[in-house]
Amino acid sequence: MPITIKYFGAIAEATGITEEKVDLGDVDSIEQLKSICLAKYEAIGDLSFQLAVNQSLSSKDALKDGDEVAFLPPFAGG
Amino acid sequence: MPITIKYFGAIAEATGITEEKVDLGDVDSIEQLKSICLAKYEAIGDLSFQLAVNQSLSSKDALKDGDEVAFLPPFAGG
Amino acid sequence: MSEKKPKKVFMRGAIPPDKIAKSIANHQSKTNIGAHSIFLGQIRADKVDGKVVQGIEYSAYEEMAETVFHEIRESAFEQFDMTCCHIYHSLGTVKTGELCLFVFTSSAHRKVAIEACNFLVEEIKARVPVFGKELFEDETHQWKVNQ
Amino acid sequence: MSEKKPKKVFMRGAIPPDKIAKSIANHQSKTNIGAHSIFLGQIRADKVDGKVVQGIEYSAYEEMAETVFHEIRESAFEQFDMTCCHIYHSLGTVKTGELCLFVFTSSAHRKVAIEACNFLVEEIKARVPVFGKELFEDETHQWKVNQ
Repeated sequence: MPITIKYFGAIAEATGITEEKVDLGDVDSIEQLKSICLAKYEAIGDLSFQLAVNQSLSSKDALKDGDEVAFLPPFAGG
Repeated sequence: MPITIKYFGAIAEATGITEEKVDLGDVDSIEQLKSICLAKYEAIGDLSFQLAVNQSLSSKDALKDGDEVAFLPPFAGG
Repeated sequence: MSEKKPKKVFMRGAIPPDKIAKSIANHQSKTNIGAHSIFLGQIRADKVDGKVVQGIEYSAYEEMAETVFHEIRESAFEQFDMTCCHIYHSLGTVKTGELCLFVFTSSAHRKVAIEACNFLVEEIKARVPVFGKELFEDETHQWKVNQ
Repeated sequence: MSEKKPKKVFMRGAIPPDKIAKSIANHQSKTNIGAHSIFLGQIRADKVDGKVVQGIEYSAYEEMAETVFHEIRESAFEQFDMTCCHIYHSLGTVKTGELCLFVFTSSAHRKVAIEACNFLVEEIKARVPVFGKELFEDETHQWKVNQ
């Protein structure tokens, strides 16, 4: 299952990239995706973040083809 | 006892003057002064106002030589 | 707390938008400021018995008003940890759509600036002896009263 | 309610004081307005471990942020009887003393304008995916977190 992952702010600094397209195979949940990313980029384990799916902070766990998942560190607007 | 009386806004419109110096003789209270002015300028009887003595909305009733009494209609700043 | 000295609040006629830009620009060197709160009063074209307000002619018991403005600023500085505080109010005629009141507070943090600004606006409306003659197009008028 | 269409909030670099004057001037033809409330965020020269902040480099999840800004404006128009509502936020580097946020609400009456402005500021701080890198003079940095 192909999806896009975006990283912002302190998270992008820790991963070293701002965006990647990955094929998750039979992985289809946010929780699984999170584990994969934490294993791949150990540095983000120490940081606080929340996940947005298709630009929304929804709490649903299911992922589908073409979703855009974003790792968002704490907001600092204003 | 000489004092200065000032009239503002709707009150000045009703009295036709903005300031006058008067000698009150043996009158020495705000309440008496008010009665005198209401008798002299009947039109202000229909208007709402408060009195300031020497630029202050104090509640004391005594008047002394040289006081400045102001008839202030409702405030409309801002 | 360096700006607590008495400052003149009244100015003739409407407050130009440029004055607001200049006041803001004057604060860019004060790098302990994190937030500004601004309130602006603008003259509304209210309709009264079919007649439309064209402007307001402001007058004041000026000596008392400047004293009360000063007391209100002092009281705001006592209650709120402001960096700066500026108040300007028009005297004379201000046309509909133009600005008659400019209240400007600055602080390290937003809540202080916002609360101080609200406090100042409410105090000004309630306590300062300013009077407003609402002018209609047919040259009649009525006296404004703050709610 | 004529300004509810999506509008771009982000702009490159600091918000110049002149932009605020122009926004105010643009509202002088709207004679149903009686009050404007403005909030401005300014970059503070905070000291962290002896180092002084020189500026903040803002980035954002732009598509999501513009959507959230729009939702916040819609929600404000539903709750408050505003005439107009404008929001501008900087992206890229904003130096200490410069402005990074401009929130502007207008209404017939002061309480509505003031409450709507406060609502918008709090919502923006809490909900919009904007990130800030506080830059120190020695070229180190730390990531800002809203309280």
